[in-house]
Amino acid sequence: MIAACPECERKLDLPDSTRLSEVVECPDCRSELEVVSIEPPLLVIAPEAEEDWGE
Amino acid sequence: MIAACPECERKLDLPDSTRLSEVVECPDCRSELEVVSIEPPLLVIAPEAEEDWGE
Amino acid sequence: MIRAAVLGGAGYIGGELLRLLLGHPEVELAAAVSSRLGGKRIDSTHPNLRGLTDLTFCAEEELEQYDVLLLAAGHGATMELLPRLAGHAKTLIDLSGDFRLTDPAVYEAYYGLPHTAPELLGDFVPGAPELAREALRGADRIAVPGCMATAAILALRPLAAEQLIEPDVTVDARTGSSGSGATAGPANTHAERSGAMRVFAPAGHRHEAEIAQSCGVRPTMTATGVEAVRGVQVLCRATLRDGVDETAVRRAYRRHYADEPFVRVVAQRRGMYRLPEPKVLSGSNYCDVGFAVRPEARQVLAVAALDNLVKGGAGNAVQSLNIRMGWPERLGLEFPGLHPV
Amino acid sequence: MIRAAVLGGAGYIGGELLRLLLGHPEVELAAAVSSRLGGKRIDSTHPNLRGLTDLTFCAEEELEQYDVLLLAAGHGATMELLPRLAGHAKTLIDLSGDFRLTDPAVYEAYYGLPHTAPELLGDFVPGAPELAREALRGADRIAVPGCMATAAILALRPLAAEQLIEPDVTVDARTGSSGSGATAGPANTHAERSGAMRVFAPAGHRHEAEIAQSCGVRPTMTATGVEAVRGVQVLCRATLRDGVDETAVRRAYRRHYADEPFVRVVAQRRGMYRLPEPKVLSGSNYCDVGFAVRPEARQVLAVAALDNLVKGGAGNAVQSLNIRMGWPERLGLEFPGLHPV
Amino acid sequence: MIRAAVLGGAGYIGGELLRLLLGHPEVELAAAVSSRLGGKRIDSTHPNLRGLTDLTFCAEEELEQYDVLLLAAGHGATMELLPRLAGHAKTLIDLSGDFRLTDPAVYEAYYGLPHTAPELLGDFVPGAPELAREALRGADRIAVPGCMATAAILALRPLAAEQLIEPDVTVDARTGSSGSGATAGPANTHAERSGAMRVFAPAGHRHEAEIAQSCGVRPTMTATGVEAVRGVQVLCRATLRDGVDETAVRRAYRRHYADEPFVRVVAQRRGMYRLPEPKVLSGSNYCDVGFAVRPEARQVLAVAALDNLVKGGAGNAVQSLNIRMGWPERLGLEFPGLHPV
Amino acid sequence: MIRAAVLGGAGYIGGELLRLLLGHPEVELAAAVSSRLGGKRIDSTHPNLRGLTDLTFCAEEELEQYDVLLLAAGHGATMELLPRLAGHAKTLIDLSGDFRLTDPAVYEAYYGLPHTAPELLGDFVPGAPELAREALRGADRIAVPGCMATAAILALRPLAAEQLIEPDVTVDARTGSSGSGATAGPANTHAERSGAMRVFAPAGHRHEAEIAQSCGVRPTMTATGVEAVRGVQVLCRATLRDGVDETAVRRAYRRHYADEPFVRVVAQRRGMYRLPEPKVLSGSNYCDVGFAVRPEARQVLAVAALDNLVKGGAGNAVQSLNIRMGWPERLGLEFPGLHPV
Ligand SMILES: NC(=O)c1ccc[n+]([C@@H]2O[C@H](COP(=O)([O-])OP(=O)(O)OC[C@H]3O[C@@H](n4cnc5c(N)ncnc54)[C@H](OP(=O)(O)O)[C@@H]3O)[C@@H](O)[C@H]2O)c1
Ligand SMILES: NC(=O)c1ccc[n+]([C@@H]2O[C@H](COP(=O)([O-])OP(=O)(O)OC[C@H]3O[C@@H](n4cnc5c(N)ncnc54)[C@H](OP(=O)(O)O)[C@@H]3O)[C@@H](O)[C@H]2O)c1
Ligand SMILES: NC(=O)c1ccc[n+]([C@@H]2O[C@H](COP(=O)([O-])OP(=O)(O)OC[C@H]3O[C@@H](n4cnc5c(N)ncnc54)[C@H](OP(=O)(O)O)[C@@H]3O)[C@@H](O)[C@H]2O)c1
Ligand SMILES: NC(=O)c1ccc[n+]([C@@H]2O[C@H](COP(=O)([O-])OP(=O)(O)OC[C@H]3O[C@@H](n4cnc5c(N)ncnc54)[C@H](OP(=O)(O)O)[C@@H]3O)[C@@H](O)[C@H]2O)c1
Ligand SMILES: [Zn+2]
Ligand SMILES: [Zn+2]
Repeated sequence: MIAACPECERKLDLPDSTRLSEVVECPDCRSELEVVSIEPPLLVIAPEAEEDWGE
Repeated sequence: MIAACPECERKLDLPDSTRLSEVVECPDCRSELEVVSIEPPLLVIAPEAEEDWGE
Repeated sequence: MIRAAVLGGAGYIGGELLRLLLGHPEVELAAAVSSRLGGKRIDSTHPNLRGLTDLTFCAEEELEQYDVLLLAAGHGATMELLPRLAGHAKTLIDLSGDFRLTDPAVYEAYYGLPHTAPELLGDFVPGAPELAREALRGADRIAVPGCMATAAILALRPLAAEQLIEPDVTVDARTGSSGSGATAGPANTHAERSGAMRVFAPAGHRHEAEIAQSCGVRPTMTATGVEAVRGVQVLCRATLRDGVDETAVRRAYRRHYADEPFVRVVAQRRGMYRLPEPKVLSGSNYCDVGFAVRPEARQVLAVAALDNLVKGGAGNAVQSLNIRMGWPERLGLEFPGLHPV
Repeated sequence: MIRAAVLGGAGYIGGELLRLLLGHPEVELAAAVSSRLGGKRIDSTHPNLRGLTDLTFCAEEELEQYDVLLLAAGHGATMELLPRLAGHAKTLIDLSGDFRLTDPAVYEAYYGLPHTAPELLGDFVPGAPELAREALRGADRIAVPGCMATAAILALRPLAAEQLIEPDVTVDARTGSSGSGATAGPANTHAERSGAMRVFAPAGHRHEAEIAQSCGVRPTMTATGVEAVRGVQVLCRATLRDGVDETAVRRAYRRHYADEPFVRVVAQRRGMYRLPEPKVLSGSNYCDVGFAVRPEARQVLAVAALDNLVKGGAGNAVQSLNIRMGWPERLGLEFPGLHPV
Repeated sequence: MIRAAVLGGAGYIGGELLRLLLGHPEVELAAAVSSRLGGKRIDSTHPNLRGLTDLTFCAEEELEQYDVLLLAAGHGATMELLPRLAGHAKTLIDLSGDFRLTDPAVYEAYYGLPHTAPELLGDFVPGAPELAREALRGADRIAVPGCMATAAILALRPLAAEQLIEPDVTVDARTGSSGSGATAGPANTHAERSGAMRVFAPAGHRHEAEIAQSCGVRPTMTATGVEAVRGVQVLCRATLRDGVDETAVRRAYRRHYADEPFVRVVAQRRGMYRLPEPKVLSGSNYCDVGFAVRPEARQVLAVAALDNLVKGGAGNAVQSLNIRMGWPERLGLEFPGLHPV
Repeated sequence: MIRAAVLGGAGYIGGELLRLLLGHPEVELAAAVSSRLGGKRIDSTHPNLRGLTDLTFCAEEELEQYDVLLLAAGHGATMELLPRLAGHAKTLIDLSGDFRLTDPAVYEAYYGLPHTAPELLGDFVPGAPELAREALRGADRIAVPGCMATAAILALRPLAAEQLIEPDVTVDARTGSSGSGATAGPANTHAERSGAMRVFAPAGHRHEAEIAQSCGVRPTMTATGVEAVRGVQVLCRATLRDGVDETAVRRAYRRHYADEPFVRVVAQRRGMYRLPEPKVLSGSNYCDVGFAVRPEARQVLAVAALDNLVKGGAGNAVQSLNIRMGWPERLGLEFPGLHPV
């Protein structure tokens, strides 16, 4: 199952066991992506707690 | 040619090309050793400028 | 190829195991467990692994069957975990303090809590190749010693085994910040820990028990956190027995370590790096061991240095695994360290 | 003698205020607030203060009347706190980002939250002696600029004020770990933060707003966390206007800073410390400012360095207080920094 | 197995070549030249090599015939040395600045001395696999680029090659102390260099010439010595051409580096290590490259990090040698770097 | 106001004297000698002094008459210099090792050269206020103890003086790189010295002689160079006499140091900074002293920390001068150190 990261267009090769609502991490931009559809596979950026980073 | 380091007893395998007065370094204690005899091979600690090390 | 799994893979010892196993030609890294980071890529936590793997952390419940399971969780937790995890692999290698000591009473005295699986203590072989190589060949329960303990044991063993020293020894250990693991807390923020010389164990450190058990000495140990991320150095002092001189000391070290692939005797009269220092060992599996004798005072100073995450933990685990599997002992452990660094 | 209270005294800016006020001949440090550490000695948190004071932290509710109240809490929290605390002192000095910007819309754009006390913004005078000395003489609401902002503003001000440069400037800031405060978290453990070169604001930093407001330039700013506890350095690049050469640039800096007690122009052709570096400024209230001109490219590099906790925060607050009170400006701020360090 | 010799083996780049070649399965390290240390063991200078070799340094006059000779002497000296040494090996790899630039006039402008072997400049292929892989396959004269140049070139190349940016770029480089070599002097004692943020090239750095030559841009470069022994990071700013957005930028990096064994694109939205940092690359041959786009300002920040002694020098030399010899490109360069560190 | 001159002003101890004397309200800094840098500004060498003075270094021959002359040259050189310089000032304060020991034979044994002015040894009072306050009041020849010696003496003195310990003690000292002075050499380049744990005195250190002389103990001392520019910490181990417990130990420290302006007893059960650490003392004249008792083993660990250039040298000199002149002892020495740092 191939789906694209909506953030950076990276193609993700999702395992067949992938379930709806599962959250996966984009290997490139590391966005957290929610699986919102299996056929066809579709990813959206998962809502996330704002991560504090930096000074 | 085998000779022992007078400082730490390490056996040194000197190449056949070793010449008299040559200075070699002991692989263990790193003393500088002068070749004072070839047959039999004999090493003595080479006089050295005091090395300053530390604070 | 064997299949290996690592528990505690998000921690510092766990991360070092992942690095070494990913680079090991005979091992397939099949799983890394993290309770906090299940589903996340392991290279998000350990950025040095980018490009080497697409593995994600899994939960303990997802563990399957492996040839070897390496445990890199904290002490206390491990003695609870290990019994229920034992079924997942024939060979278990534990890196915590829970299965290193043979006597549960000593464990309780040093760790401040009763051992909950004392019946298993006898099953474990120390993951210390220099001390237990033969036993490791057939071992399926291996307990890797502590990082500062390994340094002190390798420094003192030749002297103690050959009865060159009196039993009372002192151990002054210095350690980098990775020695206390990955968890953030007020004591290990950069601003507080930076440039520290923090004597955090002024009146006795747990590793005394391991040193005593392995060397038959009576150690008094202090430990100081110094400015470094990786690296342990120990300065051990002992009184020489009557008639023991520098030659005898040097001979003892040579005899013990001449054939050891990962112990080097470093006791030089010249040069900049005369005695063991951890910085040139970062990432490497060497433990350098050296000494200085003060004859008029009948004293010997034994010094050892290592990378706490490698020879002080993950590397010793892999070296033990190599022995257990009958592979060349240096396999996957060839990185020699850097200079300058 | 006036009586001063510090809110946020357990933090890094707060601790620096405590140090400076304890050493100030005209100030009695009367209270230090901490919500977490009420009743605990302040020298337990700030060990450098041992022997100087027996003060303990108090709760906000225990605050009484003071001549001056210094606020060293985080942004967001401060705009909530300040209105209810204003009654405790005639003079308020805030070190957070909440009252530095005059335009609430700019605040919201840069801080990502609406300002809850926009009506107070107009009351504040910048705690920036070099820019607002006259206004500070009568000021009872003072907002000290950000640490990197102060460095960039002092670097760029002479060039901008004398119209020597085009308005587009870039600012590359480097900062030590104390810049993000005392709170422990995964990103500031020693092992992770050590040796970092962490570009944490690659596409714009909050302090752009302050730089723009004070200098009338259009800054593009990045910030990188580097290996240091204290210290900020900024490298600002700008295009010189037609006909502007090195002489004009040097004159502008001289004119602006000749009489400034805490700004030194450092732009040497020889020696080891030719341009400003923060390490020799640790603990001091100096901001060193320098420049290099590349005539053929019509470019100027303006460099500034300071200690983020002193001239970048607590020291600027005390200097502002000195001005406000009509005291000599250097009072309590004489420590010049160390060499070597 | 081929036989290799290293000139300048007592230096930092030379030492790194020794480490890599000793660990390379297809190379026998046959000689290491030092004029000062002839007859001394190489592991006395490079203590990380203890136990790996008994080799001693030899004098230039003792050089014999080798398959490859690697030169790690300074610029200026190298253009004198190289002609007389060329007969010792079929393949020459130079790591100095002397044969990197094709135009002797540019050399003279940047190095301040006339080139003494300009007729040889045309013979050299850049030791830059990402730029010159095909040419390297048959190359017997290889000139490895400078460390900061390599970082900047790898950061800017995709943008420049695909014409996504305007030609004027700025490069803000940060470097560790090993970048200036092993020779002691007042400017690099520990006490002075420690914690430095030394802008040592405020108005132009030599590596500008290499960046311009390789990318066709007009760079303005500054370089700052920061607290680190190894490691280079560059922050490059450029203006995006009309219509270029983040997607286009990311695509360019992917296209250029998807198949590169030693370039990783690191531009993450989450996590601690979002952009390239050198510390996790110490000892490794990776160059990490990332970017951040600021669309409203039409600006792009390109960031790269590497270990100056590996990908910035010795590692690039070995990777080039691997290509030249038709070996797998990663041979002898597998060490991935450490975390934490 | 008195007039003071400093010899060796370009060195690290000399530079610290300059800083302290420039900030001292009762002292006019009248001259700073350097043989290498005559005519050069002192703030070119010590950039922290920029803006405080326009003084330039002078040659020894240019010296005039002063109230006090402070000598900060190396040992060996000083015993040659001092006799010919004595006429330039009524009061001489020497910071080298040449006039600290009373017995020329001990000097020769520890320094490896015969003392050339043994007749003067008896004239000197130790520049150690805690030991010799009364003698200092009238002293015109003052010899400041060594930095590690001062730390060890202040750690051991209460225990030794009150006969709480057996005479055999061990001292493990750790020191920053400024301890070896400003001269560049292969052993103190940043790349080699950085992150070091260099046991440079494994079998005895010169300061043993001073510790023995001041405390009447038999010390065995090692010293390790660790990652720091400033700072010394000593860990001293001793055996408690029969019946001595922690209470007795704590009382001894209190008694000795209750009224000392610059010694603080730091031996806490809680908090992050439980025992003395040098980093929070950088720039300050404090020596922090602490202890930990291990009753079952009858052992005590005594720990002390200080800034080697201040309490370990220049600060002790100024404190001694204050006593000599009858000024308040803290004059010019008020800087308390920083946190965080
Ligand atoms: N650091 C060293 O130098 C060193 C050297 C030798 C041995 N050791 C020993 O190695 C072990 C790990 O040390 P470390 O420094 O790597 O610590 P660490 O960084 O804190 O990591 C410990 C890991 O254990 C996991 N963990 C904790 N409790 C657990 C539980 N109940 N069940 C499963 N996993 C649990 C955590 O992972 P999640 O939260 O993701 O589950 C964490 O990542 C310790 O026992 C330590 O004593 C450490
Ligand atoms: N660090 C710098 O370089 C620097 C420079 C210039 C300006 N600043 C600004 O100065 C302020 C403090 O920074 P910092 O670095 O000192 O941070 P910090 O170390 O995190 O300290 C902040 C302090 O504020 C207190 N605090 C937090 N929330 C509070 C609340 N709601 N009410 C009362 N007190 C509260 C906390 O004390 P308790 O938990 O004990 O109550 C904490 O000690 C920030 O606004 C920062 O932007 C910092
Ligand atoms: N350091 C870096 O990060 C880096 C990165 C990329 C490229 N480079 C380049 O690599 C070269 C070496 O740099 P480095 O940092 O390794 O410098 P280094 O540590 O100073 O070493 C240079 C070595 O060259 C030898 N040498 C000097 N003059 C020589 C001569 N006339 N003939 C023969 N040998 C001579 C010296 O060895 P003996 O005195 O023992 O003969 C010395 O060990 C330089 O050209 C540098 O620009 C350096
Ligand atoms: N560093 C410490 O932590 C520390 C602590 C306590 C005591 N000390 C002692 O203080 C003294 C200075 O130490 P340091 O660390 O400051 O050393 P340093 O940085 O090497 O400075 C020594 C200075 O002495 C001058 N000098 C050398 N030989 C001289 C001579 N024959 N005549 C006149 N001046 C001479 C040199 O100045 P010019 O070359 O410019 O003339 C040099 O600047 C030493 O005796 C040391 O043992 C040092
Ligand atoms: Zn993505
Ligand atoms: Zn030997």
